[in-house]
Formats: sequence, structure tokens, C-alpha cells
Amino acid sequence: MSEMTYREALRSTLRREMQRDDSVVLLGEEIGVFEGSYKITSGLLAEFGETRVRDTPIAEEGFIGAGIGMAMLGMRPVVEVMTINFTLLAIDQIVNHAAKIYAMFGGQVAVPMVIRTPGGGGQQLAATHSQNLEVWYAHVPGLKVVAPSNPADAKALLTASIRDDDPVLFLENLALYNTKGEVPDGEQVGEIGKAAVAKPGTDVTVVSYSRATLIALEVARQFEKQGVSVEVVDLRSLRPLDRETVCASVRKTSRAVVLEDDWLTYGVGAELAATIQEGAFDYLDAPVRRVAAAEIPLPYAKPLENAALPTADDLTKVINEVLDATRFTG
Amino acid sequence: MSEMTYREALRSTLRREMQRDDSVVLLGEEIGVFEGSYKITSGLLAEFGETRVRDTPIAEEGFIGAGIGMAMLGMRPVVEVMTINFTLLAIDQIVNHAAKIYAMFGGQVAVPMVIRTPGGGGQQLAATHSQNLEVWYAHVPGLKVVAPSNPADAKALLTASIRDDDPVLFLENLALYNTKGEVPDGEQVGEIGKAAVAKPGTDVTVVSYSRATLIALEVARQFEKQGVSVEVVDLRSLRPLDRETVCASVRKTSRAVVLEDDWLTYGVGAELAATIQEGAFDYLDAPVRRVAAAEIPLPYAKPLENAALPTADDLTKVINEVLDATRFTG
Amino acid sequence: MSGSTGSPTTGRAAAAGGVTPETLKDYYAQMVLIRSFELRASEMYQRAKIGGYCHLNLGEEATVVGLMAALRPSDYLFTTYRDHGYALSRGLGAGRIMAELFGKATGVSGGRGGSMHLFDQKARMLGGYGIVGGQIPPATGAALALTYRGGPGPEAEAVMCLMGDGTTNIGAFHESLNLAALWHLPIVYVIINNQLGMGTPVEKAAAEPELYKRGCSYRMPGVRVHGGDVMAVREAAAAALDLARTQRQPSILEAMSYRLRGHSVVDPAKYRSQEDTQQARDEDPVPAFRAQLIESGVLDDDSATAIEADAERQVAAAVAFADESPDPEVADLFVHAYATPVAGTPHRLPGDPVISVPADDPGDVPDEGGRS
Amino acid sequence: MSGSTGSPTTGRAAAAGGVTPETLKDYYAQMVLIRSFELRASEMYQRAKIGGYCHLNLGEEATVVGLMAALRPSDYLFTTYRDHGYALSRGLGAGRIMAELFGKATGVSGGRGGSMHLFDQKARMLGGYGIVGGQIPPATGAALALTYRGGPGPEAEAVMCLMGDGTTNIGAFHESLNLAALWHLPIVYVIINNQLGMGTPVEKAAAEPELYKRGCSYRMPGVRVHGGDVMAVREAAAAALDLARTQRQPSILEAMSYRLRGHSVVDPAKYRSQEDTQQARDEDPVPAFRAQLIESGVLDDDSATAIEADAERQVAAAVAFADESPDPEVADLFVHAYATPVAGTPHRLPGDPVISVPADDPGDVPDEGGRS
Ligand SMILES: Cc1ncc(C[n+]2csc(CCOP(=O)(O)OP(=O)(O)O)c2C)c(N)n1
Ligand SMILES: Cc1ncc(C[n+]2csc(CCOP(=O)(O)OP(=O)(O)O)c2C)c(N)n1
Ligand SMILES: [Mg+2]
Ligand SMILES: [Mg+2]
Repeated sequence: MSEMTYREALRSTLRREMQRDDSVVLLGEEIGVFEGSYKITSGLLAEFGETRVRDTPIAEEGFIGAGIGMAMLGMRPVVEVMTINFTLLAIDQIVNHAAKIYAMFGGQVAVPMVIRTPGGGGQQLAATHSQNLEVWYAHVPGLKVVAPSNPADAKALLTASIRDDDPVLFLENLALYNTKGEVPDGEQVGEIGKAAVAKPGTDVTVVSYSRATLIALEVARQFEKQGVSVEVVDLRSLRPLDRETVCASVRKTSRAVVLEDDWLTYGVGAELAATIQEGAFDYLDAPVRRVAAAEIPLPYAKPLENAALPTADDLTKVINEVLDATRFTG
Repeated sequence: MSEMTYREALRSTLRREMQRDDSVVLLGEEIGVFEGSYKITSGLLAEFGETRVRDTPIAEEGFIGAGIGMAMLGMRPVVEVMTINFTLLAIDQIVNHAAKIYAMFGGQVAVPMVIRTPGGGGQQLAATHSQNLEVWYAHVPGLKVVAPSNPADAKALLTASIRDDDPVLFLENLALYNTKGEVPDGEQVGEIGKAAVAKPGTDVTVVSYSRATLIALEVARQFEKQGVSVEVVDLRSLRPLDRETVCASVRKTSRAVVLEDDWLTYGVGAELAATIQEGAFDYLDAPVRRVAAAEIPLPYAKPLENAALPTADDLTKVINEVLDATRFTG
Repeated sequence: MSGSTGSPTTGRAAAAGGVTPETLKDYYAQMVLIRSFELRASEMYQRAKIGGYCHLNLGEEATVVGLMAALRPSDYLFTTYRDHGYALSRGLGAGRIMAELFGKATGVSGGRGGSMHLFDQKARMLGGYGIVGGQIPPATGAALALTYRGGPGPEAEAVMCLMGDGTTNIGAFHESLNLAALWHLPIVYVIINNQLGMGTPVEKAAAEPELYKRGCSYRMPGVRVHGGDVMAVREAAAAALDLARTQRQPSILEAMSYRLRGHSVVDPAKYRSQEDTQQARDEDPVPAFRAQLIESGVLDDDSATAIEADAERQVAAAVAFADESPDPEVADLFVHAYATPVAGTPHRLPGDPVISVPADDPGDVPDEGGRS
Repeated sequence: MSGSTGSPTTGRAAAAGGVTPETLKDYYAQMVLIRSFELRASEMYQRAKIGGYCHLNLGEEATVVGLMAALRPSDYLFTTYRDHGYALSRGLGAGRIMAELFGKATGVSGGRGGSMHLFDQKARMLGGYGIVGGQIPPATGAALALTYRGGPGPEAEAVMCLMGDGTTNIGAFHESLNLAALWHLPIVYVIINNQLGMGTPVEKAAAEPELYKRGCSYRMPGVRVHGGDVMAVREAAAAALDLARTQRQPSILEAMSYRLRGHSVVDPAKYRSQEDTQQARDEDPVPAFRAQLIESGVLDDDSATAIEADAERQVAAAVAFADESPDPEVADLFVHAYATPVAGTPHRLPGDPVISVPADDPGDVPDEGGRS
């Protein structure tokens, strides 16, 4: 075990996989000389050279699509997109090509590629640079979507994603890069499609993923002090979605709240609420509630941005409402 | 009232609005000389000339983005995209630009444009040409998304969409173009954001939109014969979503099934189930069930395509399961 | 390839010198096979044996055969939805191709892809693609992958990426050609200029309608060739591929070609003038090549007729094979869902519950859903 | 504009003849104002008064002022996230611009946009845009809209669309320029070639690094101008705009410019060499223009210093205005949600219920959600 940041977990995992397998090649804007917009690839150009760490022009559709072609010929490209917002320029390649080539051609060729990209608001980057659009990708058969919330999972799931033969959207978050955690040494291959009970509890389940899990854990700790036992389920994988773990938790707690950074309507939480009401109907004591972002192009001004994004206070309030609605007495 | 096809309702509405307002201009691939891939714009080039009915190169991002600029200068472009699958090439313009320009620039300039596009599978067009991706757009603040199921609504909502000052994604469906219905004569301006009770009933609510509503109505008629009264709520608008009408119906019937053509996980039905379990929790006698497409890149072969897409039989089966689960006796 | 030229090069010289009569006969046989296949595909579409979209290479046979003659088995091919002829010339087999069009399990893509999505991993035909321009970035990436396999040289592998004239106006074209030029990738971008994208003439779609010149924005050379001349096409394609192999110089090859019918089998092409249609017929490459081979003594009427009859037989056999082939099993709907199946992969049919609710204990349920 | 040229044109001649000293002083004042503003913005960013991304025009002042001098009030401007200088020269007012950077309600975009998204409907500055290339299609569409307003002529309106060198590699560039050429739109595409896209030199990003030539794919003319020479830039821009106005001939104008600092205020630009940085300083357009004006007798040291002091005063006042301005009200979070509000528009804050569950009867609830 060593303590390290989420950023360092990503960096060291990329390095390890590149050392292990020559067919792992990094592509992206500013990942080499500039060392990455968020410095995830720092030092890798120096170590592996220009062919393994390839700076690209600003041409998301072109270089993500090129990653697909490389993968079809047996390589394992790991493409960095500066933020999830810019994946929109390449979404035809991701959704109409990467996600479909294996099935549409009858299983003849796989597309083992990883698209690493951070999402999230809260940095005053304004409407076009602050989105959480992962639900779009999570909707698409043929893709896998993972969204680890801590350095250990980042390591294990990035390793798994690189070795997986399908296209994986690996969702990071600007606010997570500097967060720290214990990471097991040595090779760690995570299991895509498995949620984790990040904190066990008995009274109410909070389901979340990526950055939101940190908030959920913090809120859970606060409730613990007041004698309320909150179970936090960290999805880790949005596609496939581990419905069993989520529903098993709610069957135990009878109450559920989803915390998500995206917009409420048709967001990730919608599927969770839908799943829970189907998979734990007889156990639910109150409606599943969702805490999500206000539905507005995110404004730049800090007070507006703060008001629009979900916080620990919002989650606390809603958990209390759910407890009240069910006359929870502890 | 006159009987006409969905196609003719669209065509005559475009014509009427173009006659009424010079700033209404059509843009799209093959809409002029070719008269539209699905002949919606047939005759309009001859009537209005090349500047009002503009054939574009194959450059979705370019011409949809051009529509945005036209709208910013006060015109009302109506852009046809051959199928929703190709909107992916322009999604940065739609979501990062059209949807954000009004709010992000502090309400200074509106983007009154309509993007008309058909979705849907079932024509053996295979994986890349058969998608129902409307849930993506319905998730995005700043956009409006309408999806009429019949010729009368197509007329009223297309009129409203053209006159609305926001960008509207107007969802059509390949399987609807030849369907017929009664359409009121004269100007009809629909209300975006309002669902309709397409068929009243008391025992179970089926929620659907676009093509799926036709199946829902057909199934409802069958159940009627067996003494089961099915209420069909036709959403008509996916964003804004008329949660009131949906929940009011379920508070009456206590049972709900969603029929949707898209993929189940994170599909439109997820939001509906989530909304219903929150807005009608105490009224629900059974979980909200969803009937949706199999999660697979849609295969070309007819037997596989048939198996993957939701049918009247699937809906019937699930309604019966919901009735059984609640020991419905009629 | 001697740089850019405005006038189509001619392959008659090449046809005359250094090419065996057997080769010429083979090219004719391939052209005739494509012609027969496409006519039959059209018929099968009318008879509802084929569904979806169906785009034919009628009129483009010389281009198809010339290009495929230059492409080696070790090279990779990416093409468009107008792909039947390429698949035939690449040797995928008329039966397996027709079976794909019929949506049968024996089809080249297992019935999953249909007419627009012919694929054969062994033949290195890496797909027909239905999204306009969608094939260009992956083809470029395939060429990038080749640079990791070894250096340039006369035996090096290369990629050929086909597209239509209308496709040169889409963003992916620009992004990809820039990458290929910047990174010196072994690829040839072939533009089949049949002068129409659906109903739109090339001049109404491309502000530089001499498409071979559009590499200028990437310092990428281009040539234009008469697509009705199989030998000229072969020669130009071989030169462009050679440039890719030996110098890793990507280039554009524009083949001036002609679409004998509508955009797809359901398009009556009303937007085309009489003269236009007549010209197409006059320049039909199949009878033209026949006449040329008879004139030069490579064929006589009997041997030509024998070739044509053989093509008919092959196509008839292909239809029979496709007809007799089984449909894909519905039970196999999810077999190609993922290359690496993981826990929770959805295997639900419409109407299945999202989760099996346990009677008592949830237990261990690795896959979701019910019926499969 | 006399067609393409490889060597930067010079405006010294223009500066000498036909331009009043007042005009030259004004250009210097504008350049100095931009310089002062950007330095102060950088400082305010360090002091956390400004958040998000903040990209400066330091080093590009001559380009900015030359371009804006050629643009008429009746013309439309679309630009990038590197937009402060343009907004200043376009007359949006230092105070309202600084207020936008501070996220204040008095900002040009009401505090919604921030540094990257300056906008003023009256000034026809139709936005800074943060998505690389995102502004190009709308700018092209704006030019298309102008063709519906009237014919070409010396008084016709035109559009200027700015972009960086790195931006020429994105698909939207290609699609848009093709449309503009095809449809004869009154637009000038200005490429500010500061030779870097973040840390990437233009030669590593564009296979044709002489960017003014990239119109070749659309038969669109292009010129390159020395961006450090305000008069040359003005002259070239005026010529290009004239072409747009009178002939509806779109064109490319490439201004060779220099970024004095990192990509944004947080970038230390470690990837740049000493020489490179030194060259930038040596060619700094602000002192160069000052020296030129003093040499030609338009300014003396005192009057120049007065201009500089005035700029400082303006910027200080802008900071004070921004500081004193109110934040936008949280209650106004949804005021710009839609231009045409309709039933069901969501007005929920995080944690609000999706629907107000009726105690008894649902009744009529037009807007959703709770608190606002
Ligand atoms: C992105 C996208 N836009 C539109 C279409 C519809 N479409 C299919 S083929 C075609 C015309 C293509 O013309 P061209 O590139 O000249 O190829 P050809 O059909 O002539 O071989 C169009 C517009 C599509 N498949 N993909
Ligand atoms: C589509 C997209 N990709 C990447 C980015 C991140 N990004 C912002 S500015 C920039 C460099 C742009 O360089 P250039 O066009 O030369 O303009 P400059 O910054 O030099 O003015 C990049 C890569 C973005 N904003 N949008
Ligand atoms: Mg064509
Ligand atoms: Mg630059």
C-alpha cells in the first residue's frame, strides 16, 4: 500500500501498462511536450518517446477515430480527451463506430481502446466546459463506462480497461485529480461492472459515482455522528450497471437517495431510481430521491455555479427528508 | 378537418409557415432537387426557390452550425437531418452551441431554430442507422425536444417549434411518415411541454411517445375488449417533460408501464419510472415496468431485428404481468 | 505517380504492354461478375429478399476491379456502404456476400451488417461503413498501426480508404488527411467521383470540385484517373500504393466514375437528365472493356459470352446458397454484444424485467435479465 | 487583396500615407489599453478575483487593433476564448469586460459567460467561444443570413470570424469554409497564427503550416500579414472585408502573431525555449509601435506616457467598477433558461423534488419544482 493522488494512480498505471505491453500507445492533445492539460501523462514522453506518447492536432474526431483503426489492427490505444465536453466532436466515431464495429461485423474484430476523459463542473469553466454527459455513453450498447471515485479504483479499473477488448470510456473528474488514497502495490486488475459498498450502513442507501462518492462519504460520516447509518454504494461502473448491489443495499435499508453531478432529468439517477423501484419495490419505504445539478447551462459566476451544483448540504437535506417521510427514529 | 398522412402534415405545415414568414428557411441534404430522403419537402423547392430551400453538402456540423448563426441574426432556419443518427456529427453545435448561446451570453440573443430528424429502427438499416438517441437531447437544458405521434400533433407542434425562440429538436420516425389521421384545418399552434391523454382508462397507464404511442393505442384497444381499461399518455414533448399529466394518470390507475423504442438502460423510460415512483409513490400498486429495445447494436437480419425491438406482444405481456402482480380482477 | 494532373491518365498503354491476356480476361470476368451480382441484388431487393438500404456499383465496375487489382492481400481495405463489388473482387465469395444481403447466418458479417457492412477479417476487408466519412478516421488509424509493425519498403503493408465525391466535404475527411500527412502514414485515399452524392452534383457540394486537388491543404499529392479504364485505375492505384509503401507518402487518387442507376435501389433518379443518363450508358465500362478485349484479340465473342455465362452461374449459385442458408438464431442475439463479457452485461429481450427480484435472498446473479 | 502571397505584407506605407496622426494615436492607445488590461487581468486571476480559464492577448495587440480598425460597426464579429482585446477595441468598455471576468451581474454577459464568452449584441460582437472551432459554423451561418438582407456592395455588412492556428485542423473549419465558398458568403476567416496551439507548434499540427494557403481546398484566396504591424493588419483586413462586401468572396487572412505568455494565465510555458521567448520580447508590438510613432513625430515621450497613464487609469477604474458591482442573484439562476418559457420548464435547485406531490388533488401546476 502507498498513499498517492488519483492523478498519480492514473499516471503510474499508464506507465506500468506501457511497460508491460508494447501495443499500449497514448494519443491525445498536449499529452507529450505539454505533459497533459492536467498532467496525467507527465514524464511519459521522456520515458517512452514520441511513438508511444503521441501529441495530436486539435482533431478529436480524427484522432479518436484513428484510435479505433489502431485497435482494429490489434493495438491498445489509450486516448486522452481534455474534457468530456470535447468528446462531442468525436461522438460519431465513439458511438457509431467504436461501439458498433464488433457486433455489426459479426464479432470479427474487436476495438480494444480506452478513452480517458474528465468531466465535471465547479471550476468556473462555464457552460460548455463543465458538463457531465456520461449518461449518454452509459446508454450505448457496445461501450463500457467506468467512473472510479478513488485512487485505488482508478488504478484497478484503468488496468482492467486497457486489457479489456471492448471500447471503454474511462471517466475522470477535474475535482478528483488531487484527492489522495491508499493504493495497493503491484498489479491490480479491477472488475468492470461491479459496484462497491464504499461504506456499509443500515438506515438509508446513497448511490453515487466518481466525485459525488466523496461527498456521499463525507455526508455519511456526519450522519453517523447523529446515529444515522448511511450505506454508500459507489457504482464505479455505469455500463454495465451493477443493479444487484444497488438493489441488495436498498432491500436492506428501505430508503435510497442518488447523488449525481449531472442534470436531473434523464440523468444517471433516473436509471437508478427506476431500477430500485423495480428491484426493491416491496422494500421501499419512501420514493427514491435524486440530488442532481440544476437544469441550466452552467453559469460562470461563482454564486450561480455553487447554487446549480449539488453539495453535501443538498444531500443532507434530502436524506433528512427521506428519513422524516418514513418517520425514521433511529 | 382533413385526413392526411404524417408526412403531408409536416409538408403542408412547412409550406404554411414559409408562406407566413420570410425568415423561415429550410436547410438540409437532398431536401431540394431530390425532394428529401423521405420526401417531406417535396414541391417546396419549386414553390419557394433555392434560397428558401437550400440543399447542403454532406456537412452536418457545418450546416447545423450555420443554422445557429442564421438564427442569431433573426432568421428561423428549419434544418432537416436525414436521420437522428447523423446528428451525432453535429452534436457539438447542437449541445455546446445552440443549447447554450442564449443562457451563456446572458440572454442577449436567442437561437430560434428547428432541427427536424427521424429516428427509429425496424427498417433493417442496421446498427448505425436505426438508433433512438432522443434521450440524449432530452437531457440537455437549453434544448426543447418534441416527438409527436400523429399528424395533428405533428402539425401543431411543428408550427409551435418554428415560432418558438429556442432550439427545438423535432423528432420524427421512419415508421410514422405513412400513417394517417385527422388534422384540423387552419392555423394550429400546439403547446410544447404538454402531454396528452391519448386514450383515457382506469386500470393501468401506458406512457409512450412518437411511434410507440401507436402500438400503445393498439394494445389498449385489445385490452378494452377483455374488460381492462388502459390509459395511454402520449408525452408529445420529452423536454420539457409533462410530469404532472403522467403522475396524475398513475395516481388514478395505480399501475404504469412505459413503452419506448430506445435502449432500456438510461433510456427515456428510466426518467418516467423515476418520476412516477416519486410523484405517485403512495398510489403505485406494482413497480413501473419498462418495455424497451434490447441493448445491442441493432442487427440487420430481420429475425434478430424483430427480436430486439419492442412490439405490441411485449407490451401486452408486461401489462398482464403488472395486472397479475397486483391481483387485478377487472 | 508523377504529381498532380488535371487530365485523366490512360491505361491503354499499360493494357497493351506487360499484362497477360489471362489477367485481362480475369479483370473482365470480375467486372462481369459485379455487373451480374448487382443486377441480381437489385432484383432480390424488389422481391424483398434484401431489406434496408442497398447501394450498387453498377457503372463503377472498372474502377472497382482496377483498384482491387492493385491492392495486395497484405493490404487493408476500408470502404463505404457501396461495397458489393469490392467484396467480390477482394474474394469474399459471391455466396457469402449474397447471404449477408439476405441477412443470413452464413453472410460475411453473420447477417448482422447487411449490404452496407460487408467485412472479412482474413481478406483484410475491414468493412463497408454507412456513416458518410465514418471510415476515414479508422482507416487512417489502421495506417498508423502499420507504422508500428515495421519500416517502409516495397513489401510493406498499406491501407486503401475509399470514399465518394460527396464525402470530401465532411469534417472527418479534413481531420484525417491532415493526420496522415503529418504522420507520414501509408495510406491511399481513393475518391470514387461518380459526380453525384445522392442527387447533388459534385459542383454543388465541393467548392473545389477537382477533388484530387483537395490534398493541397495537407501538402498531399493527388491524381485523377479515368475510372472507366480498368488498367489506368490499376496503374494509378499501384503507384499511389507504392508511394505509401516505400515513402509513407499518403495521397489522393480520384477515379472519375459513373453511377448507372439511382443512389440506392429504391431511388428512381428523376433528377437526372436524359442526356446524362444516355452518356452513362454510352460510357458503360463493361461493354467498353469487352469491345476493347475483342478488338485486341484477348477475347472473342464466344469466350466473352462464356465468361458472362459463368458469372451468371456464380450469381445464381450465390442466390441459391443465400436462400438455403439459415437465419441467425434469435438465441444468438447477444453473442457479439461484447468481446470481453463482464458481470452485468444486459441480456434482456424487450419486456424482460430489469432485475430478477429474489423470492428471499438476492443470491448471486451474474448476468442480468431473463430470457437469454 | 491581391491573391496569395508568401511574404508578410507591410503596412508602413499605409501608416505613412493617408492616416491621420489622431488615428495612429488612437491605435496606440487601444494597444496600450489591451496591454494594461491583460496584465491586470493576469494579476486579478492570481488574486482569485477571476476564475476558470483566462486567455490573454498579450503580444497580439497590433493584430487585434488592426483587425478591429477595419471592422465596421455594421459588421459582425465571432471570436475565440482569447477575446478580451477584441471586446476592448470593439468598444464594449473595460469596466463591463472586467466585470464579466469577475463574474458580476454588470458584466457584458451578465456574469454567465466569463472570460471566454464575451458578448455584446449592440456592438455586434457575437461572442467569444470556448470550443475550438465552435464559432466557425455559426459565423458562417451569420454570413449566410446577411445574403438574405440585401445584395453585395461597398456598404454591405460582413462577418469576421477569428480563430487560432491550431483550430485550422478541426473538421468544422473544413465544412464551414467549403460552405462559404460554395454559397459566396460575405465572411473573412482570420487565422491568428501565434505559432502555438497550447504547447504544440503549428508545424506539428498542420500539414500545410502556411495557413493562408489552406483555402486552396475551396478555391478560396488567402493572404498572410505581419501581425505585429497594426497598419498592415488593418489594410489587409479592410481588403478582405471589401472582397466580402462587394464580391461576396470569402477569404482567409492569416496574421502572423506572437503569444507573449503561456496559453492561459496558469500555463508557465515551460515548453518554450529561451530564444523563442527572447524573440517574442524583441518583437513586442507595443513598444515597437511606440518607437515608430515617436520616430515619425506622431508622438513624443510625454504624449506616449500620457496615453499609457490613461490606459492604467481606465483599467484601474474597470477593476473598481467590477469590484463594486453586484454578483448575479441566485434567484435569477433560471432567468435565461429559455427565450420562450413553456410549461414544465424545470426550475429546480439541487435536492428539490421532481414534482410537488399533491396533498389531495394534483390541480394545475404549470412550472415544476420547488424553491424558485
Ligand atoms: C453523416 C451522414 N450524412 C448523410 C448520410 C446519408 N447519405 C448516405 S450516402 C450519401 C451520399 C454520399 O455521396 P458520395 O460520397 O458521393 O458517395 P456515393 O453514394 O456517390 O458513392 C448520403 C448523403 C449518411 N449516411 N451519413
Ligand atoms: C474541441 C476542443 N478541443 C480542445 C480544446 C482545448 N483547447 C483550448 S485552446 C486550445 C489550443 C488552441 O490553439 P489555437 O487555435 O492556436 O489558438 P490560441 O490558443 O493559440 O489562440 C486547445 C487545444 C477545446 N477548447 N476545444
Ligand atoms: Mg458520389
Ligand atoms: Mg495559436
